[in-house]
Amino acid sequence: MKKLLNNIANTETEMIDGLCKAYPQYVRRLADTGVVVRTEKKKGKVALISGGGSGHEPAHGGYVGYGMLDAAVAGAIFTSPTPDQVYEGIKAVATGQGVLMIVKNYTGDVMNFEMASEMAQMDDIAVDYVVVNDDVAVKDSLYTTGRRGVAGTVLVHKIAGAKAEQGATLAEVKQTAQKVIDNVRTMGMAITPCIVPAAGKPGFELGEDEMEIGIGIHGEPGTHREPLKKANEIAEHLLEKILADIDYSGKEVAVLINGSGGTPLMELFVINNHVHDVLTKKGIRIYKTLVGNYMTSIEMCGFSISLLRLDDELKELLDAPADTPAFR
Amino acid sequence: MKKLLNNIANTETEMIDGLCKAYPQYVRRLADTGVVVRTEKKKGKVALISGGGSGHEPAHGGYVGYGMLDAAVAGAIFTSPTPDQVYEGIKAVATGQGVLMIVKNYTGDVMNFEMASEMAQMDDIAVDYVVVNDDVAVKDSLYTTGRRGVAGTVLVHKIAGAKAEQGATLAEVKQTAQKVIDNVRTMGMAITPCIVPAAGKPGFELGEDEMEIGIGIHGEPGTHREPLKKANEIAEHLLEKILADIDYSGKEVAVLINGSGGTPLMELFVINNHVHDVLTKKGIRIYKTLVGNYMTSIEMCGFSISLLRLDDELKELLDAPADTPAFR
Amino acid sequence: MTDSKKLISVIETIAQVMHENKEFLTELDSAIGDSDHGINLDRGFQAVSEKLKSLESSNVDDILKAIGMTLISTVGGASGPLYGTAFLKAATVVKGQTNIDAQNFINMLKEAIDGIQYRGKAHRGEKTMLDSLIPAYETLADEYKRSKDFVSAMEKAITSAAAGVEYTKHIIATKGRASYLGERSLTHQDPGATSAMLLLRAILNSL
Amino acid sequence: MTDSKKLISVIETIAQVMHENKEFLTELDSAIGDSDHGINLDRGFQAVSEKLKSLESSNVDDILKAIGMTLISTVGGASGPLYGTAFLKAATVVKGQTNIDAQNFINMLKEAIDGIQYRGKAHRGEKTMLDSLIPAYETLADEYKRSKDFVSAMEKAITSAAAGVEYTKHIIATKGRASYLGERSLTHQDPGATSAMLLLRAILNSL
Ligand SMILES: Nc1ncnc2c1ncn2[C@@H]1O[C@H](COP(=O)(O)OP(=O)(O)O)[C@@H](O)[C@H]1O
Ligand SMILES: Nc1ncnc2c1ncn2[C@@H]1O[C@H](COP(=O)(O)OP(=O)(O)O)[C@@H](O)[C@H]1O
Ligand SMILES: [Mg+2]
Ligand SMILES: [Mg+2]
Ligand SMILES: [Mg+2]
Ligand SMILES: [Mg+2]
Repeated sequence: MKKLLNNIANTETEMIDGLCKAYPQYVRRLADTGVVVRTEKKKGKVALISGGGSGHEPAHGGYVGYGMLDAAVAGAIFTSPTPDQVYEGIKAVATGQGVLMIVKNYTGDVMNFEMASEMAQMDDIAVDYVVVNDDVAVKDSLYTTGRRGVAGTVLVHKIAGAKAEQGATLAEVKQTAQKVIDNVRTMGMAITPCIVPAAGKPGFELGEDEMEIGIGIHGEPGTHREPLKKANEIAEHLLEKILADIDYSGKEVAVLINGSGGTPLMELFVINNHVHDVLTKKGIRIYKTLVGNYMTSIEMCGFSISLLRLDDELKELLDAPADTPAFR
Repeated sequence: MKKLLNNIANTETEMIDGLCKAYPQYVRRLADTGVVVRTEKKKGKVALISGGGSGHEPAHGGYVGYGMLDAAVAGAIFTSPTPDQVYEGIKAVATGQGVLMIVKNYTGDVMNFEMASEMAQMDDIAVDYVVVNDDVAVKDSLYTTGRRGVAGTVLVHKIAGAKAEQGATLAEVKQTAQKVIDNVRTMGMAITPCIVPAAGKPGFELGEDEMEIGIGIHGEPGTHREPLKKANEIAEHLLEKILADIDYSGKEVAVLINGSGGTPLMELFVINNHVHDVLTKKGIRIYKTLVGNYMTSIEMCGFSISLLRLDDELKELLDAPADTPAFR
Repeated sequence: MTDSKKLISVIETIAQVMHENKEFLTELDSAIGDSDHGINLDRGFQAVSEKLKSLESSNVDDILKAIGMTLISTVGGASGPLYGTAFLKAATVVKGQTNIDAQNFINMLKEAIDGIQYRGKAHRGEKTMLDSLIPAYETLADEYKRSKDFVSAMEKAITSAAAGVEYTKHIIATKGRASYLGERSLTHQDPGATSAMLLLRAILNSL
Repeated sequence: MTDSKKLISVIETIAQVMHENKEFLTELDSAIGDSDHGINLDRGFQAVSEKLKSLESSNVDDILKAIGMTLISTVGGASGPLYGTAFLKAATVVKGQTNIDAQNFINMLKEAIDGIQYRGKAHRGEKTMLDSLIPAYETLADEYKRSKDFVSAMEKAITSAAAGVEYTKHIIATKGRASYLGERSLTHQDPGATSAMLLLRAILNSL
């Protein structure tokens, strides 16, 4: 394992401090917690809180700031934060208008955030939540945990954040967040694994010519492995799965080409080049595109494509100003 | 070589098209060239043009837009663009106010940009240039090529761009750009190499426990190799070299913690955490910090630290608005 | 009869077993999860072990409650709230007591399982820790009722737990992170079922 | 006597040699540069080779000029402007001619070197292409003056060029990308000096 770190046990703390020291105009750390909050608490609006395991940087701390989150709670790397941490975050940002939690659909995340909201409700804080489940690599079913929450979460942050900033009620912000969730789909892949520092070795291994299709943002196995193909063919395959899941035809969409952390921008741009052409050919109009490392898996090399079906409300909120360390 | 690409010979083109398709509100490609220009030509100001080999994404095309560059000329990967390409770029953005070229100090870049300016001058376009040479890993000397231009170049783009946007003359913009160059120093390192796609194998090799100190942004060897140390020790060593080169004591500085492309943000934040502490302890005041992949070396894992000594003019220009695909 | 001192030593053994199995459990989790189960539990039980020092003179239910809270606030992931809730629920069985007897323990295990099911909404056969805990509980309750021999009942319970672990190889996960794998979760043994079996075995071994 | 047709076939040979040595030159550049010298020259000479098809009926100076322009606009890096300028300058020696004779060639090589020095501001001993070109030129000029035997003078010139390449292993680079290495550039042979020697040898071999 070759990493630029110090004592591995301190990684999460040093990382959060490094973020807060870089961007003190936006964020600060809640003392003795893994919680990042806005430097100046924003009053008079619904507070948005998200989080999850660390290792997805800049998610989620990088999205705390004007027009997006009020707090991000970071657990150990790839491990959802504990309820007491989330509870601290809720207490720090709660306003009279209530708190909306944006939770990625993992059993651990859902349980820990739920327990935190039970604690907060005992303090009479109005807390509600949405669960993001955009990953079409996983079958959706009432009888299972359902789909994973992956890169589409960033679009939920952006749009729900703009809605909250406009002064909408908790119910309204939740409704808009849920609309994003209902309309966003993502699928990813990887060509090299990531190493959880405390584990010291890759979570999975891939042959020199192999790729994992449908991989999760914690390096969880996807739908299958196959020999590495050309970027365009891979992009087509991922798009196919996304387009098969909900109907985007004739719609305007936002496109997010998300890097897994170790993927050079060069490759993400090459991929976007083809994604754009394929969608255009299918008559799907691209309203806005984001290309970059938004929801990473430490140093994994790979990418995901997210498509968000837009209506006028979502377009306006997507375009609304945001000012955070990682999204402007 | 495991990469997400198509036909390798088309990589540069696909990449530029992928950038322009993602951000059509900012940039477009000059037909049949490797030149990226602002979608709407900005008149009535000095035009700024930069560029170099590809492989440093988001540099330089990602910095074309309001408050930064007017054009970026991309050569083949790690190969400076040819004079005719630069000349096309100059012609496309030239205004009555003249053109300033921001060139990184590599023999090839300097010669190619110089030849282009000779061509443009034959068209009576006023062209001048500055040469960025911020890399303290290399000894500066009148009798050699001198120091390399590395990540500090992005700060030159930002600040000279703001100056030009304010309506300064070519001479003034050049003077400010040169002031940035005189006050910025950088040093980098790497733990894993990068692969030029057309070469198909790494430009250098490092042992499982080795690192290269002082590496260049094309994977050029640095000052020496040594066993991998803790991130904090590495950061201290790089800082020491930077601080030994010019006097930052008692000054305000901008800090750029730049990733080499494959380095996870997690590690860059951990590094910034310590850089901040070391500088603060030395009485150097940090005015602004940037952490991210600004000047990369394809998928190399490593980072550089840049320190820019600030005065009031530079502070104001650094804070001035910029709106480009990769810097806002 | 397990008093507070004995309870603490049992928990110490569990902590040690989790530490010894940190890599093994993480390895299991890497096949169908996210490579952290052993790391999570080790972190949690190290914290528990630290905490125990201040609890020697407490009632058994306070000790169990402290363990539950510590696990909830240090483990994270799916297993943190689940194991934490299990201990919190077990504590309710022995409220105010200074001792745990065999029947208490059986009832505690039942409460723990109910807590896990309330929190995690899973059932037997979904490839989770329940697949070793539920058979272990059933065997323990039946065998103890029949024989009144707690140690031999526990031995049989652990055999059932191990069989439950083995069974998880043959089923598709429908809860937890492994459920994302669908059919690809087959042949792999569930990390949580494994850690639950190890926990029960540690209890037996420290009696 | 080299006419346009012959010149084109000489250049074809050079293009072929650069193609064959693409990996070798890139490898040399990876030690002290950025791993692209062979790729750059191959790209450039493939473009030249493409271009030549339309030049069969041109004067030799127009052919040389076209080669120079093509190299400048396709090679990039340091070697592009340098080799490109070299061909442009060489062209000036044979302005309007349909043939190149031995003395022409010697003068062309001189002009080419001057062009490289004007553009790159380097001198002999700085670990660049000049370290094979200058000794080659000196030997060629001297030997030809003495013997009037062009082929044998070229053979000796190439021996000097090869010695120049060898010499670059023993000096520290002060120009070009290798200069950033300081002392670490020692023991490595310069890619540009090598490609220049290969170019001269290709000329000899195609005479
Ligand atoms: N809903 C659930 N009910 C019961 N046990 C569960 C549930 N979800 C997951 N588990 C157990 O948790 C284990 C994984 O724990 P761990 O790796 O620590 O958490 P995470 O999956 O969040 O990384 C699984 O092996 C499984 O036994
Ligand atoms: N100033 C110079 N004068 C003469 N030759 C030079 C000069 N700088 C570099 N070179 C030659 O160019 C070669 C490198 O060419 P190449 O790798 O194609 O360009 P780059 O260094 O831009 O990648 C060096 O080996 C050296 O021989
Ligand atoms: Mg986990
Ligand atoms: Mg080069
Ligand atoms: Mg896990
Ligand atoms: Mg080179």
